Amino acid sequence: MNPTEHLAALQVVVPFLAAPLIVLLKAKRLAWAATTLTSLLTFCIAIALTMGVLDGQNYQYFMGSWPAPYGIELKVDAFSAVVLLIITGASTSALIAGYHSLDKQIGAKRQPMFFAAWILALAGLAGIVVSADAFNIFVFMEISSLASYVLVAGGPDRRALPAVFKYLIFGTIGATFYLIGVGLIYMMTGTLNIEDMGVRIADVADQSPVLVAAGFITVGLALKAALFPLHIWLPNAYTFAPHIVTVFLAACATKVSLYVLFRFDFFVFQENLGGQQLHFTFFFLPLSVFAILIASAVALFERNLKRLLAWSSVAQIGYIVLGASLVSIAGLTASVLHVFNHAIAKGSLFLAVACLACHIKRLRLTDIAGCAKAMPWTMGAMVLAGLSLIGVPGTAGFISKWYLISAVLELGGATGVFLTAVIVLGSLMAVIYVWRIVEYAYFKPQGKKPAVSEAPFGILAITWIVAIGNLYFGINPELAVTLSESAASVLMGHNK
Amino acid sequence: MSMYVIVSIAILVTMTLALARALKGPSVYDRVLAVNMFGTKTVLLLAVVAFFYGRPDFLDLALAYALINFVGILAVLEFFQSQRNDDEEQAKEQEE
Amino acid sequence: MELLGYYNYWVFAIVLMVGFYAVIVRNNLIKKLLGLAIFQSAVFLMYITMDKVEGATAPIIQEGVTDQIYSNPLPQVLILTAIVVGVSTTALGLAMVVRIKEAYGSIEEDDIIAKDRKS
Amino acid sequence: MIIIFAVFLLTLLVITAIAIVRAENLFVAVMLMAIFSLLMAANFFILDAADVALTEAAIGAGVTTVIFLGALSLTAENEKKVELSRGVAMSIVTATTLLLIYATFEKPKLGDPEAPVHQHVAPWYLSETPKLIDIPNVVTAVLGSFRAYDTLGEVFVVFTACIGVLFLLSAKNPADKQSRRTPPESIGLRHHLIPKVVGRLLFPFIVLFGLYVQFHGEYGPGGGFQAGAIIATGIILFALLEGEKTALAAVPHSVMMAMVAGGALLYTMVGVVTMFMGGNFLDYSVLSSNPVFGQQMGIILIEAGVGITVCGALLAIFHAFAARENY
Amino acid sequence: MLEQVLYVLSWIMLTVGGFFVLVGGIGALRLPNFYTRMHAASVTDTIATFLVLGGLLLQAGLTIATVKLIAILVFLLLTGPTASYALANAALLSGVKSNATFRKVNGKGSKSGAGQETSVNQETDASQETSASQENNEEQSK
Repeated sequence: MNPTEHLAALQVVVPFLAAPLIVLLKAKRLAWAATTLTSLLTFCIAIALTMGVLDGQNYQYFMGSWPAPYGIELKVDAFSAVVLLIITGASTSALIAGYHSLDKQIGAKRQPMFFAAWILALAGLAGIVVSADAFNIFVFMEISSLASYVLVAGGPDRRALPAVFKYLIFGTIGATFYLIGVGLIYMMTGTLNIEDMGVRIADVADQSPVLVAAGFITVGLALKAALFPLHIWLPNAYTFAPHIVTVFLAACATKVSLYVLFRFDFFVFQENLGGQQLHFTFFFLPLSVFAILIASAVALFERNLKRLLAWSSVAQIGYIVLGASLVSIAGLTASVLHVFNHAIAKGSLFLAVACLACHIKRLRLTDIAGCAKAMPWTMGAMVLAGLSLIGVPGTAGFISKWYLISAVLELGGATGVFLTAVIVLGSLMAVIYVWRIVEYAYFKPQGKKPAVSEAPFGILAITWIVAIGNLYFGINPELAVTLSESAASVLMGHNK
Repeated sequence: MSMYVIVSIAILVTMTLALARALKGPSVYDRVLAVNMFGTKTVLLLAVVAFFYGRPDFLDLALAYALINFVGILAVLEFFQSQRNDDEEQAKEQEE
Repeated sequence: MELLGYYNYWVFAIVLMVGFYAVIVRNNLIKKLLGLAIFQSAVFLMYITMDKVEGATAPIIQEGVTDQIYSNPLPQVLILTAIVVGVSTTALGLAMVVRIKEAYGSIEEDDIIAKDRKS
Repeated sequence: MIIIFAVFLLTLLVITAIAIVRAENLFVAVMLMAIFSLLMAANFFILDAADVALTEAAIGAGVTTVIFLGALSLTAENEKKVELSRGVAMSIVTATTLLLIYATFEKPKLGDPEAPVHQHVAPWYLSETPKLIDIPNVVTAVLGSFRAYDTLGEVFVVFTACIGVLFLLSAKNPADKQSRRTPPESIGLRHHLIPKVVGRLLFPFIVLFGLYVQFHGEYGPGGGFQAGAIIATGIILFALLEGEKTALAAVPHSVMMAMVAGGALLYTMVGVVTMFMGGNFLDYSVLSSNPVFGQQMGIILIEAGVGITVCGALLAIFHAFAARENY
Repeated sequence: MLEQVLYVLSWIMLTVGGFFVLVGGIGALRLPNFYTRMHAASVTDTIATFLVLGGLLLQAGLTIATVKLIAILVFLLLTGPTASYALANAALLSGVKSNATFRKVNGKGSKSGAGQETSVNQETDASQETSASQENNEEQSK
């Protein structure tokens, strides 16, 4: 067997093999080590895939050797490679941080099950990304959602439970809407392979079931991606989840839904459905503007640190969708770039939160008052990541905002100016809410609480590695930009 | 052919009547009775339809239904019993 | 007979939305899950409806019979998967409801929200 | 003629669905849900989906009802009559229904052999299965070989749900602080001699029937999921009759976990072995020198994996709910 | 000749079976209280099942289907009465009285009544009577 042939399949098979074994492990450290190793292995596979994609290789894999529309096809292109890197990278770094962070939140006996759920969430997310079959995506979406419900429900606060119940209800509705859409398209085309759908849908593109299907798929996936008016499950789920789960999910869960949404829309609908480009823009552009403005404004007044960052995530989804809704190469490049950069920025912010949580029990802003003195390294990383979130030059966040603004200005006219103003306004609000964290941590006197000390070395190290990633990709954006550009051309390539 | 139709219609009507009883109640036991009756009628319907379709090998399904129906009813009874236990204990606690 | 050909799809739409209504309007968490189960079942009905071919029989090939036509196997395979997914979701949701009841003493959404406000 | 029956059953289905939503007593709603499931299954059967009907009956009407009852006995039976934002919901729901009904008019009619669904992929399955895999049940062939990767995913969905339920219900009960009372010994249906005798009599036949469904899946309706659910139902019957403890002594928790993990592992390993033998993942034709025989062997193996996992997972979920009372 | 006899016989059995199914169904809906309704339901579980499946048996001839039909028949004949017995037992223990619902009960008020009955406490005869009378009071008040 030549492993390079099977890379796309191994991305999913490796965690699948590991999950049953991890459940059977009794010792929590052993389970942790096995999970982290598996995650690291998938990360290496993702890197190998990315290198291959950069070399111009196109990974296509037929499950069970059955040819495409009959069997299930896996496919990895530049867009998938970016998302795979984010998923596996976020999972690995969060797990390393989990060595210190998790014990306080989940009892030792329950940890093996928790880790098994983690690895399944990883497998599910990776499975969605590599799959080229519409129904297969649904199955893996369910694996990843069920596993992430379990992960979020691990939070020690009782409020995690209603939050995760809401997450379950919304997630299932979203997935079922997607299933309805896929069913309607299947009914009209007789195939489940996404690319085959794109070919065969041309004959029936103007018929009502296909139009309704487009609506259901878009709404369902927007629900799972927490796009603005459908985001209400997100803030509480992120706030009450165990800290490392927040790192993992904030970095990739919603982005994978966006990935499926873009893929479906650009591969199947846009080239065939009359006026679909306009519909897409008209539907998503206003929503993304609202997402940026309203979610940022809510974040301004939020008192809980984690919920503040969760609201900021809703706003960032707005930026990503804004780029895509322009339906242009520049816009999509900015969009994919922001998926990548935001994952790094938010990942390191939540990692820093996990560091804080090592010694501070509740995470209201008032609780972290004055902690910068005792935890200079943690707060340093948080400030660095916060700068990237704002989009200060020299950080990764700047690059994607820059690309986004130039894509918007390409539109020209009043719309371009207006959208630029929205982006700038959103960034200004980000300045304010990041400043609030900084203000509390550095300039407010410490309360009467017992003195806190710096987080353990392991978790601090991984936080800093990711935080420096913000700087690295800010100064050396070539890799991310190249990937994003080829991802954008893959998506738009179907549009000609 | 026609006799299958007659039997099927009789079964269907009875299913409707059982459903009406399940909706009407009045006691929970009436509803359980109706569900049980509905289940056995489904078994009969499946058996008849299997012959009607000319595929008697699908009788497996009817067998599975009969089995599941029985287990379902016993689960309901166990549920009643556990509730009665709870009530008894609450009553005892109140007496204490 | 013309319209009867669409009857299944109408039932699908109505049952789907009955379930959806229960999910968004009902206050009780178990009721929400029941609504969710109905919601998912409706989708199964849609898929299975499209597999039927007039005059065909279930796609289990009969030996020695040559001129028999068979219904479409693919939607059935998909729905087998979806049914199992549905029951998994329901089970997980119920486990959450049990935990919520233990933590809050209630499974009514407004009670839970009120209790969270207080704390 | 049969289609008219189906129309009739579907009408009952709508009535039942509305009744479920309106019922204020949750127990009644769960009972009606069992009827809903049976109606659904009968419809599936009439629409030629024998395998699906079997699954819906075993999993929908059987196991789901049992799990719902288990959860009900841990929570509350009656619902408070409060409805949230009814007007908005009503308008959303009506709008979506109209949209869906609008979409129906350009759909192919029920049973139309010219429909696009029956043109592209499906005929290939029907014509190639006898040649490539040579088993009569095309559904099993598609499930086990052509789309085996989906089925693998499905096994892991069950696996995840099982872990999730165990994880959630292994947390301490906050109400346990003052150890409110010694829990009643769960002794099964204690006063019921007759069900006990009949149940004991039937139990081996149920398991036997489950095994029949498992191994007959290539020839008739059935397969791993259905068999796993039926055997799990049988053991649940045993637990209901003899009490939680006896059932757990017969199939202890560790065995259930081993089943859940072992089945999933077996399935994945089959795929890995095919990879090492030079095929793609889950390409069973490399398992034997005769590719058709290899396919059949692969399907039997993975069906066994599916059955073991489903059976173990459903049992573990049932016991997790049932044992929660005794905490 | 024999075939024709069997055919006619199965025809008769199926029709009569259908008749009993229908009778049982009507009885389950129309009869005045729980125990009488249970009697009607049992008709469909025993004689009707026997006749319908018997009719199918004669149709099937000697095939694998016969074995399955007999299995179903035995199964239903065993479980049906058992379920009825257990249900009646549970109803009796929880204090559903055969005369409690003889009075004209308003169908709409029944739902809340259903919840009541399961929580009836039957520790002593006295409490049983009081609870039963409470129920009646409630029913009357509606």
